[in-house]
Amino acid sequence: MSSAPEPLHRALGLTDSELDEIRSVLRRDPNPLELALYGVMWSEHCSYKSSRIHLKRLPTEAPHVLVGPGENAGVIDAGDGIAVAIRIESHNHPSAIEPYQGAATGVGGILRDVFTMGARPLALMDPLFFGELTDARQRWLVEGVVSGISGYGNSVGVPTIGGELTFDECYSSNPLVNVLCAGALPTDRLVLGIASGVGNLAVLLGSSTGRDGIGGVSVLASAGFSGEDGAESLDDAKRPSVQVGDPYEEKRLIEACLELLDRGLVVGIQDLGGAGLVCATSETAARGGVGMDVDITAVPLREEGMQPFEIMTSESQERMLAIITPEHWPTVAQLCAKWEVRASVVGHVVEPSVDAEGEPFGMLRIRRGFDGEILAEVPASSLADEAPLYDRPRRRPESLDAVHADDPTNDEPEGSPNEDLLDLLIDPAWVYRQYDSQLFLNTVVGPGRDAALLRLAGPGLPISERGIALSTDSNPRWCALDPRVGTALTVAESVANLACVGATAKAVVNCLNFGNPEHPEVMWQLSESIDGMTEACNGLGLPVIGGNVSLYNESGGNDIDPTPVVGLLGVVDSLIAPPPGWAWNEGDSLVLVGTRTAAGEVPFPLGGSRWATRRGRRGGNVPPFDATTLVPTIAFVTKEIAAICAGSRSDVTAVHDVGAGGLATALAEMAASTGIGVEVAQLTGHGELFAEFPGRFAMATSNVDAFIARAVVAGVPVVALGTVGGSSLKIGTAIDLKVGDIENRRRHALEDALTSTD
Amino acid sequence: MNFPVIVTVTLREGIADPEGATIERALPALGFTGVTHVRAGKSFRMTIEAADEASALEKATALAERLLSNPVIEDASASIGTSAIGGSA
Amino acid sequence: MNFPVIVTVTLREGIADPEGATIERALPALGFTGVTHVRAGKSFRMTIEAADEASALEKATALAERLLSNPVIEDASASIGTSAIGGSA
Amino acid sequence: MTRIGVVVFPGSNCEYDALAAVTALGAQADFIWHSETSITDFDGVILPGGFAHGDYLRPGALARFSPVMEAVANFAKEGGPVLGICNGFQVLTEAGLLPGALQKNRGLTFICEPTTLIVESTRSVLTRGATKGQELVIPINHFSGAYTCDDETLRSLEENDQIALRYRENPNGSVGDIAGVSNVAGNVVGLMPHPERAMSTLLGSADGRVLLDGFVFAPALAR
Ligand SMILES: Nc1ncnc2c1ncn2[C@@H]1O[C@H](COP(=O)(O)OP(=O)(O)O)[C@@H](O)[C@H]1O
Ligand SMILES: [Mg+2]
Repeated sequence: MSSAPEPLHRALGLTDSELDEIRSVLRRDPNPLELALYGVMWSEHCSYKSSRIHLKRLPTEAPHVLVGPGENAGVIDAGDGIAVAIRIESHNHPSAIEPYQGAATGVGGILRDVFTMGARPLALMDPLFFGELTDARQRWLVEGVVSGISGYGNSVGVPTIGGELTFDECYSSNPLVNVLCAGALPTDRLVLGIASGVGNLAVLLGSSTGRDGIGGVSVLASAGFSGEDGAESLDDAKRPSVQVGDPYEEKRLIEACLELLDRGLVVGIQDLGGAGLVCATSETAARGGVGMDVDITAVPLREEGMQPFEIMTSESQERMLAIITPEHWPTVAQLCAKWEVRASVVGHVVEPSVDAEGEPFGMLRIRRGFDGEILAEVPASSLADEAPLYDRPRRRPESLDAVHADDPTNDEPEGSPNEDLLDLLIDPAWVYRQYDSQLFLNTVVGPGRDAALLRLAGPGLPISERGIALSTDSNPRWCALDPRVGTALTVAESVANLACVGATAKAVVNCLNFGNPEHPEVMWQLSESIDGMTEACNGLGLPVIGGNVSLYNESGGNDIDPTPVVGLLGVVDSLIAPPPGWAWNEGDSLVLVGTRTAAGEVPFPLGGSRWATRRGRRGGNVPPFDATTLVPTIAFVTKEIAAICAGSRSDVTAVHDVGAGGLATALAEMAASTGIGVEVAQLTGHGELFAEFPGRFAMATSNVDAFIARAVVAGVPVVALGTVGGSSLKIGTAIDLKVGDIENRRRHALEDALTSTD
Repeated sequence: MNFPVIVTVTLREGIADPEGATIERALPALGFTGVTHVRAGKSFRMTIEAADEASALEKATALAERLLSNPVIEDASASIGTSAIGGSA
Repeated sequence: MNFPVIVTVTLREGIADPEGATIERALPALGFTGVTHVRAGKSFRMTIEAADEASALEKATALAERLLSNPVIEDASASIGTSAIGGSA
Repeated sequence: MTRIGVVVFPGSNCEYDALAAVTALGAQADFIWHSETSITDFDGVILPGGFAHGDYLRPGALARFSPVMEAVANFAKEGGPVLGICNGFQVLTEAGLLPGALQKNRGLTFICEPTTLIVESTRSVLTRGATKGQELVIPINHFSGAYTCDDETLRSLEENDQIALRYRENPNGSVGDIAGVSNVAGNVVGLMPHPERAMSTLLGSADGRVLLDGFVFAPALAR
């Protein structure tokens, strides 16, 4: 351990220049409590100080966007008087040390972001990334994370309807656990996290406050800043900062908050997430341009001897801050008592202060009693919005040229392509079977297919015939080779997934999981990735309405591959019949919709494909992103499937987008889902089996001439590949597999890997 | 020799225990007063074959720490039990 | 007076215990041999206010039987603990 | 109009679904909050799925002490039809209104998936609209769904025709493949599968209607 005492601000994660900045905001030296508040609020996690200047480039507007990035969740108008709120977040680092609680509290946090907007949470998704399952620790992580999501999500009563599962060496020490939540509300009930109205009360709802998650700030305890009682022991400083989730508390909190909102009893509401009470109070005050007095003694505590910095920065779960008018307090208290939710007035909204230039601003004051001693006094917006922004150095990795040159596209398959194909198959059912995917009677297409499709319905919502579709997607293999194009293609893949259930994409949320931003290569990846997302969203006409950035995903100096996760929300205008799934019928024709090869007769590159990666070939190039061919293809498929959802008769019997693992994998999955094989006469080359290029669809039709005619009219490339039937998957001379074997291998792949004991 | 062993796993102090707290809250309504600091945990009984009591305990402690608990949030302790279950099997 | 109490709940003999069986199966792979009859259960620690140890135990036993266990499938036993958690209050 | 009460404990989460299913059948349904001490003017009572009181301790262990449970017991004693779905089934066994107990699934994981049930007895208020031997596709969604009882109880369940439903393929380790049981009179019945989730082909199956329709529309029978 270092012997020279570190200055307090540095121990709290603040740089010398950030300390100067604080001094110039306050026009004095901050006291240790104030320094702690800045320390958490100006952390990367809370302030986005490394990423914000880049995130500004994302397109965020569209006529149907009601709330864009910056609020707790993005919100769109889904029609029929219903708005849909959506948000995605990471819980990577907590999950690495305590997978169950890390994942569980991740679910809890994302739910609060959504019901904070007044929306009832209706769906969760969980993109997960682990190291290879040959390592026992990874198996422990997978089981812990999945049971954490299951344990919390099922119990709190929100269905988990999809996600992702990726295994790669680069996540061995740094698993990624992202969680997405979507909810719906009557459009006219939208609320924002704003404190307004001088004299209003800030009411803390939910759990009592303990020392949970006081990670970095706990240095204050050991740094000799002990308040007046000096009660803390060394043990406190060593206390693990693991938070434990309580889905039962959250469930009651959801019901209480939604009832408060339904009855018009709150002015604004805000969840307590990272940085706890200081974050919620400073953000609500800053948004409202008002001041806020917080009485530290009014906060119900779970542990004894807690000091002000602990109370203000604790990340105890299952808490919300509601801003209400004083006359509503008795009703609010009564309603909360019914739901057995603790409610305490911890803050008063006060007049804005006036700065030296005569400009009004909101002051956050932490006091001991509302009339008591002032322990801290800082401008709310300086905490919430005015963290310094950094344009950190960026550098394209020098190794990238060599990586691109090491192209697997012309690798000849060694051994049998049959084995290659079987190796690529994995059914995530072992994961999603553990999730309640049906609650609320909305799930038309649950986990396991291209995208999830839900009826747009829920308690308290206007009646609607619409549906919403959701998909999460990522492809770190592409993004490692080319973060810009890789990210653009990821968006394309997501849009293609939605087309398979007939949904038109409406809005994107993203979770940008990257390595250490102090590495210029990582900053370059982040910036490129954001440019790629911008390009794709512009090309496809999609707004980005929210996101989350998770940096410092590294261990032992190794950064993870860039892992932008895209969450996509779409709408189906009329959902009265289920869309076709993967299950085709004997005698159908198999068609490929979308381009068969890249420009001209050049095959698609295999760089970043699952096939190449499994062989340890991690170099090469990714295919280009091209919105001009993608848009009509997606529109055509969406229209075909949407018509079926609306109840029309159709010759289309099955659809599956060609995604990870390529065409061979898509066909194997379709065959496995129905037990019927298919025969494809010929291919343009073995690359066509496994190349991954989004925006292509394997479809089955009972009337191939009519189908092709429609595609041609729409100007969409289409080719008949073969005929459905028999009990084998046969593709040219390369693949010949019994459907039963495919099904068996795919179904057991994950469980076998998880129960292997070496 | 066979020793009956009991391993008890509890949440570490300072770690929130919603289950224990919920049970504690429910008690007064059931007529139980004067019960506080309820902490819920797990227990495992087993039979351990070892040369003597000390080495049985050592084995149990290793087992408790490596498999039955996550030391990040839980404490585990092993003791020789009065009556391990299952001689009949 | 306050007494630290531990209540242990185990599945009754004859009732299947998949959790115990799963742990037992996993042990050899982790290098633990000679461990048999693994039975998974629950433990509860609490502080009970009572006039003396005997009545604390009586209270705990009632609690264990009425609430903390389901007699259809579980057995419960209470004992005075060496160190219940949370005496600091 | 037939009026069904849906009991809501803090932590219940299928109450809206039960309500929707009953209303879809053309009956009226209203929530009964767990602190209520009497049940009046209802033709039948449903204890829905979810995690009453967080399922802390054991599923149903704390819920059984909710004030409403005494009223449910009285309602049942008078012959009123009572249906426990999933968590509601767990609560009914903990409360002693149904025999046996529900243990963790054999595989020690939560399971959400469709199952095929076989109607074993048509004597219960839930299965009287079905035919013996009929197969119904209805999803399960639980962690603690393995029905457990001692041999003697199992024998008496069989003798008294109390086994309402069995799984065609046992998903969770239930004794005798039991998916649902009734009391001796047949007016109290519990099952782990969720008939309210199988009310429309849009969502995969409409087989739950056979069960819920029977429960909702012949309620006065036993009274
Ligand atoms: N962690 C998970 N949780 C829930 N569902 C999952 C998870 N991983 C994968 N799935 C589901 O399995 C299906 C296949 O996933 P994926 O291979 O990512 O699909 P695609 O390649 O079409 O995007 C999807 O429906 C997805 O939602
Ligand atoms: Mg996907």
